[in-house]
Amino acid sequence: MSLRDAGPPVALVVVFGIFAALSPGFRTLSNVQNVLDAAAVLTVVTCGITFVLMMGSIDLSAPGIMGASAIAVALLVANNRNDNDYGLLGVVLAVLLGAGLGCLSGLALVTLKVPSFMTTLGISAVGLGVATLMFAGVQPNVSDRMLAGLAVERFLGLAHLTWIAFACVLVGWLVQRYSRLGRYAFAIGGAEEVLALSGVRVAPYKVAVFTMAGAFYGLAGVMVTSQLGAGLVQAGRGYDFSAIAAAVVGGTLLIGGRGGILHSAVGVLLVTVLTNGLVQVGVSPYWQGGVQGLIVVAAVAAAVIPQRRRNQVTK
Amino acid sequence: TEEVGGGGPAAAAGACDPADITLVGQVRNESNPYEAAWLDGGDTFAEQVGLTQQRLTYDGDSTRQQEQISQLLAGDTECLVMNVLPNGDSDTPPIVEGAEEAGAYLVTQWNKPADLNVTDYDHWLSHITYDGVESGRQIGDALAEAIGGSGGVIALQGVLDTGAAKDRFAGFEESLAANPEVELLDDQTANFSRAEALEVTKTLLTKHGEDIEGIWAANDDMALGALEALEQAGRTDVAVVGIDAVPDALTAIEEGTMTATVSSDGPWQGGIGLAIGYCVATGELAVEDIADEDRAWFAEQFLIDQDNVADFVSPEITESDFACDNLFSRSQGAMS
Amino acid sequence: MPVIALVVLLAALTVADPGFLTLNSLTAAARTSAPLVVLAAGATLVVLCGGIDLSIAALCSLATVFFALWLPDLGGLTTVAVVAATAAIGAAQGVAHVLLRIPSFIVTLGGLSIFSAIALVISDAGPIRVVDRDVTHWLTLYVGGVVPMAFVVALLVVVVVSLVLRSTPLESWIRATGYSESAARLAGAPVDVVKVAAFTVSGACAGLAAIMLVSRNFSGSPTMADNLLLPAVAAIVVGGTAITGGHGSLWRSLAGALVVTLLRVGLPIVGVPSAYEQILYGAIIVAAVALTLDRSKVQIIK
Amino acid sequence: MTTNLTRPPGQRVPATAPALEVRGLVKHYPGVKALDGVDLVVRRNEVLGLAGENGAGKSTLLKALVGLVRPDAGEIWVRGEKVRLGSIADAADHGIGMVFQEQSLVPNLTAAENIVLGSEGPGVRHGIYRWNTMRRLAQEQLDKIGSHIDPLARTDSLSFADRQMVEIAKVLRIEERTSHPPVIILDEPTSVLESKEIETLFTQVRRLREFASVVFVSHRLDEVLDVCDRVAVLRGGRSVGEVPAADAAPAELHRMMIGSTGSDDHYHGAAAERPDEPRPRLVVRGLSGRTFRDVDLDVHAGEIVGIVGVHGSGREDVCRALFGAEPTTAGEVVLDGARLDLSGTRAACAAGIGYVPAERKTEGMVGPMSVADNMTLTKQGSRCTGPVVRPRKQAKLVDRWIERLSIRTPDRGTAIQRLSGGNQQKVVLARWLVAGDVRLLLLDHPTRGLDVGARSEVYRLLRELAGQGVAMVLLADSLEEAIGMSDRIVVMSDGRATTEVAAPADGKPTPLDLVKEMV
Ligand SMILES: Nc1ncnc2c1ncn2[C@@H]1O[C@H](COP(=O)(O)OP(=O)(O)OP(=O)(O)O)[C@@H](O)[C@H]1O
Ligand SMILES: Nc1ncnc2c1ncn2[C@@H]1O[C@H](COP(=O)(O)OP(=O)(O)OP(=O)(O)O)[C@@H](O)[C@H]1O
Ligand SMILES: [Mg+2]
Ligand SMILES: [Mg+2]
Repeated sequence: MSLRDAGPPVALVVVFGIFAALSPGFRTLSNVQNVLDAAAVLTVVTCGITFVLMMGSIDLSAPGIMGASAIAVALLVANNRNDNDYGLLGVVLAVLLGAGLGCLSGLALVTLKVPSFMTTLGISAVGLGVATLMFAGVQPNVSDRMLAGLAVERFLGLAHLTWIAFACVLVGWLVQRYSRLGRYAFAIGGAEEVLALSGVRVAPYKVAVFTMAGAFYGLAGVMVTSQLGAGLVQAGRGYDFSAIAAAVVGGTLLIGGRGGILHSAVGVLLVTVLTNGLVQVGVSPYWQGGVQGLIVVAAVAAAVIPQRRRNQVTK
Repeated sequence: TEEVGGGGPAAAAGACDPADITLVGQVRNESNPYEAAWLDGGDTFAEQVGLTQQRLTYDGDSTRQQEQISQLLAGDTECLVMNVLPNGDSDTPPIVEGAEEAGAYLVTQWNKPADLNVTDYDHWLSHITYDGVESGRQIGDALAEAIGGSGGVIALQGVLDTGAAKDRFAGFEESLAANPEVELLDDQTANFSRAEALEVTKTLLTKHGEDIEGIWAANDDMALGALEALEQAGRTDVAVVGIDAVPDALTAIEEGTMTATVSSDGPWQGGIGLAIGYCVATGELAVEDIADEDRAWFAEQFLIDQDNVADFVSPEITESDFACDNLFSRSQGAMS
Repeated sequence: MPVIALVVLLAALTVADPGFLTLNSLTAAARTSAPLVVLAAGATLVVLCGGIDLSIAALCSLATVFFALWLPDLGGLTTVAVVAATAAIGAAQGVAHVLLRIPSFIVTLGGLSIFSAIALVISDAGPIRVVDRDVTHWLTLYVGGVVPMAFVVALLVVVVVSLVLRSTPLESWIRATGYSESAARLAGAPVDVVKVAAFTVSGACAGLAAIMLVSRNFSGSPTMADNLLLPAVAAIVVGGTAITGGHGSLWRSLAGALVVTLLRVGLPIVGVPSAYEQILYGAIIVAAVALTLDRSKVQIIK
Repeated sequence: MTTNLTRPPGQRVPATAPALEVRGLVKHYPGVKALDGVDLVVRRNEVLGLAGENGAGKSTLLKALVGLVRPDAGEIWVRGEKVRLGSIADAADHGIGMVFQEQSLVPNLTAAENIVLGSEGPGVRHGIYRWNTMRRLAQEQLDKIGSHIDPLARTDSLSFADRQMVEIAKVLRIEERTSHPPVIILDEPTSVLESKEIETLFTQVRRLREFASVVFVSHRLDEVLDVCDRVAVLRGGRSVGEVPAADAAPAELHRMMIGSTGSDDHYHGAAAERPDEPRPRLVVRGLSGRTFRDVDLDVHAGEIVGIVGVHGSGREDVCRALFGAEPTTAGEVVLDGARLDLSGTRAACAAGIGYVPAERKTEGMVGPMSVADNMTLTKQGSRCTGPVVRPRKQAKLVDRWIERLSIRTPDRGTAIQRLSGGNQQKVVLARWLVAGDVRLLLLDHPTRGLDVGARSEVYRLLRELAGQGVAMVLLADSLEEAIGMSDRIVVMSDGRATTEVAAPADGKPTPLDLVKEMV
């Protein structure tokens, strides 16, 4: 880790330290567990979005894809709306639905040559539409033991969902470091045209990255359903911007080519600690959003100050 | 009175052929059980009079609501009846003014600025709402009772800038004043959202731990989110109350995991607004004949707890509720 | 190209509901689109510089609150004061962006939440009624009986800003900054100044859009414009402006805003059910961009 | 399809068929005929030089050979077979690989990955990276050219020259990819290298000749004649002939390139007469920054001061610091008696300083913008009256400079990225001259990629500017250029200015003298 990667972890430690000093409730073990549990869904979404950001693209499809997969999984496992009881298979199908939608935005990007900002915004709307269709006015409640258990049952003090999030980070890191897909995603962010000059066809890799991201969102939708015990069309509301913010706070560049899963994980923790800490120290709900925004900006500013260079491009 | 078409809005008032009437129901979105049920209620009424309802949703987006309304009013408005759920208090005035100008019949529900008087308008027929202060207090009292009159509670507020959220919380504060032993440990907003309520509750549970004996939520969605959080934390000793009587909340009350909620009857709301407009448009009811206290009124609501929950599990629409001479039967009195 | 997208969409809506293509309808659509056009036009400048402004909608909401609060004291001057205030806030964001070297995405995302919080607090979390409508009355008039004044003002914004850009070095500085910031800087272009200026104009436009919203809603509210963010950015992209910077124009955003408005209001009005409406909306905006983007100017599509 | 029709099935390819043959290749771009019926033969085991002025069509031709440019007409034959090259991978499968004129490495990948990019072979199995194998593969390539770069270093942490070595190592992967003798194309590989590295490269080229064919492009004609067996000359998109390298002189080659007798006088030995000014125009005292310390430097009006040094000597950063594009920690800079504000490029421009960066593509020009806009980007005043742009005024001015520097462009509205490299460089130079108020020019490799003619034009131009009193700091392309052009040479090593060598027209030091000082 070079100096320029050190900013976000330092910010995390500092923010954590400040809250710990201010609030006795914050520094308890159970609250640390709570923070980790609360970070689970955002972590998984951010895992997906990180690869897209690494390519220099952007992805706003999380709300739609999560909504679709949340309703889908609720309707596929044992529930109050129909007689399905596919259990784990249902979960897999919901994740595949997410992957499929992600794949669509990737395909629209490479075949229609429409910027990812638009394709993913479009796919998000499509996902919400599909979710609303499946929702059909009656909330599907999950009665499946396994799915509901993921949020409730604990291992070493952490909910199973949190371990799933850990696993996603690990998988994401391995993909980023040891797979051609991950390295090419990184390279596409660095210099896409050069890959083409080296005889690499980038289009399939782009589609694959969006598909993988979609799968992560699909899983995140499943996780939200497990937490809420019901399939919600709005399961993913707001996750697009918070995931991007977390990734960027962690040091991933929006123009691509820098950062990675571990950066993003730090970013997610930073954001989650903030949310939790502000409630713990009792900041008025009116001010919370504002204080959070201010601290995020300050954290990023503090992180970039040591690496500022004269002719550095900031977009 | 048979001559429809040529005259201005005034001439057309109360002179619409039932077949020419356009019925429009507008709510935030269909992906929310309460509002979906509302639109279904509108459909039921429309069927009853042999029409169809145009279902509009604006996804909780104020500007989009205004845009849809003004586009709607730019079309044929002579026999247009709108039953609208304004997104927030501030969204009501432009809708009202637009309808007034275009001569469309309008009923609004839930949100209206206090100083906007229905009686100042001819085409804004009525405003219906539930007494939020009352509901907030009712469930507050139920909560206090459930925890034995004393102990710590937390509150989950709705979207902070809505009248509903404010009224309900004000009602809760009244209840707190009446139950001095009940201590409000913390209040946070979860924006009427189940997912946010889950996170906020988890955090507050770690912050206050065993001190929390009850959770007051400004709607059932948040109450259900809080229930999930309690389940995940392995807490079964916390009383939870909400408002709206959505099906899941009723189930939870039946099962005993939730303490109380307050009914607001979505299907009825979806039908009644159209019914009032329909009756005026066809001339069966004249605007001048609607009593002032029926121009802005609180609809009847019930506190639902384990004792009476069975009566509310499957709300029935009674056709007679929408008869032109029975429109205001559920009134609990004029809005103060 | 964006104009073709607009015409095709209008034709399609007319086919779906022949009653849609009436003068009344078009007038209403134009009136509706005005705040979106203004917001998108301002943010287009930031996008042309290679950045993004996510704070426009929240700033616009805050400005509606400012307007409602200040109107009793300032009267006719309120309009000017609000626009000046939002311009200053925009400039402050620009300065934070260039001085602290924080990506515009983060600065303005932070701005978004800060402005929302301020708006909530100063409005006491509720709408503030505007009783004195004289100050905004002019915006609700119609020019020649058909063209809404708000839309005329929006057009004026686009025309004036475009003209200023074209007739001064600003345009080449902005484009150079968007295409290649480091080359622009090494050529001595005032990159930082240009960026701050873009944010300032974007802020001012948010203020102007706020006045249009107030004239329409007779109140200011801390969340009034919040949902206009994505439509505004969508309008910019649908117009064919490259989100990566450099290539594009305010005219394109104008057309894009009209397309987005027609989609937002047109689909439900012609009777598309809400679930399908979402799906269609998604498909159509992607298709619209496929039609409008000039790929010879933007080699790499991110 | 056509592949099989060219010869009866079963017949063996004659061993004498040339490695590569081009017949009547044509390529039009809007407004220019880049290739106008080019014929070219590349024999087996030879090094073919390709010479031509800037914009003659060399790069376009070569890009057609690797499938990057689709010709409008004409044929390409590889080892006696007519082929259609649709992509760079196609070309690689036919054993044709290329090092591009503009660097093309992925900056955020390791050198090893860049070297094997697109043909990872055993370095990636089932989509999974095997880092050790990858490093070994890359190391093999690097060893071939005797480079000591760490294969796992990130490419953007390498110096420009090292990156060029990575490019060369990368193209040599072609050897592993095909069983046929490969054809390796080097488009101006030496323009950024130093003499030692150039020597290494030439050793490689000669080694390659043993089993492959090489096409070599350079604007240094002596170099071309040195390493090539044969030189083909392009002019205006046509082949105008070829000469055996053994008995040709640079002058002869140059004549073919421009189609008439031209002067091959590079450096115009005699400096213009300068007014004697006691006070230097630029005074630098104790300037320190990230990569340099305590640099003192004086430059008089009308003087050209060359700075030489090996890689990492920090001379480039000194230049950038003087332009306000690189932070300084200490020191003082005075221009014409006024203390310079080094906080940004704007201040430097306003003070009359101009800077020509080495990395033209990313720092020198704004690719999609027009020639006119690029040229007037800095000195907006030259196209405005007050704050208002006057398109006519701009057009007149730009056209004058296009003519004056003979910039080859269809018109002033053409996007600069469509110009040939040399012509782009002229536009970048012209940027500082349009207003006529420049007092100090900082030139970082200003002739990189320029043909002989353009180069001497630039030299003449620089001399002329010096005559008008412009002070210049020059980081030259080669020691010869530094010696030829400079009035005085400062040697830098390790971030310090160590020695100063006078280089008056009548007493130029030899390259050897300088090299002694540099190490
Ligand atoms: N993509 C393009 N679009 C339009 N014109 C182009 C393009 N690429 C090259 N040209 C034009 O084709 C001509 C030949 O260019 P080319 O790059 O082949 O020259 P070159 O001989 O390699 O010159 P140099 O020595 O400067 O590299 C030039 O006039 C150039 O402007
Ligand atoms: N971004 C950077 N981070 C760390 N070190 C750097 C960076 N840029 C340059 N350096 C180092 O600073 C030193 C000076 O580099 P500089 O490019 O100024 O040398 P130079 O004398 O101009 O070389 P050349 O002859 O290649 O032009 C080198 O050791 C280089 O590796
Ligand atoms: Mg070339
Ligand atoms: Mg250098």
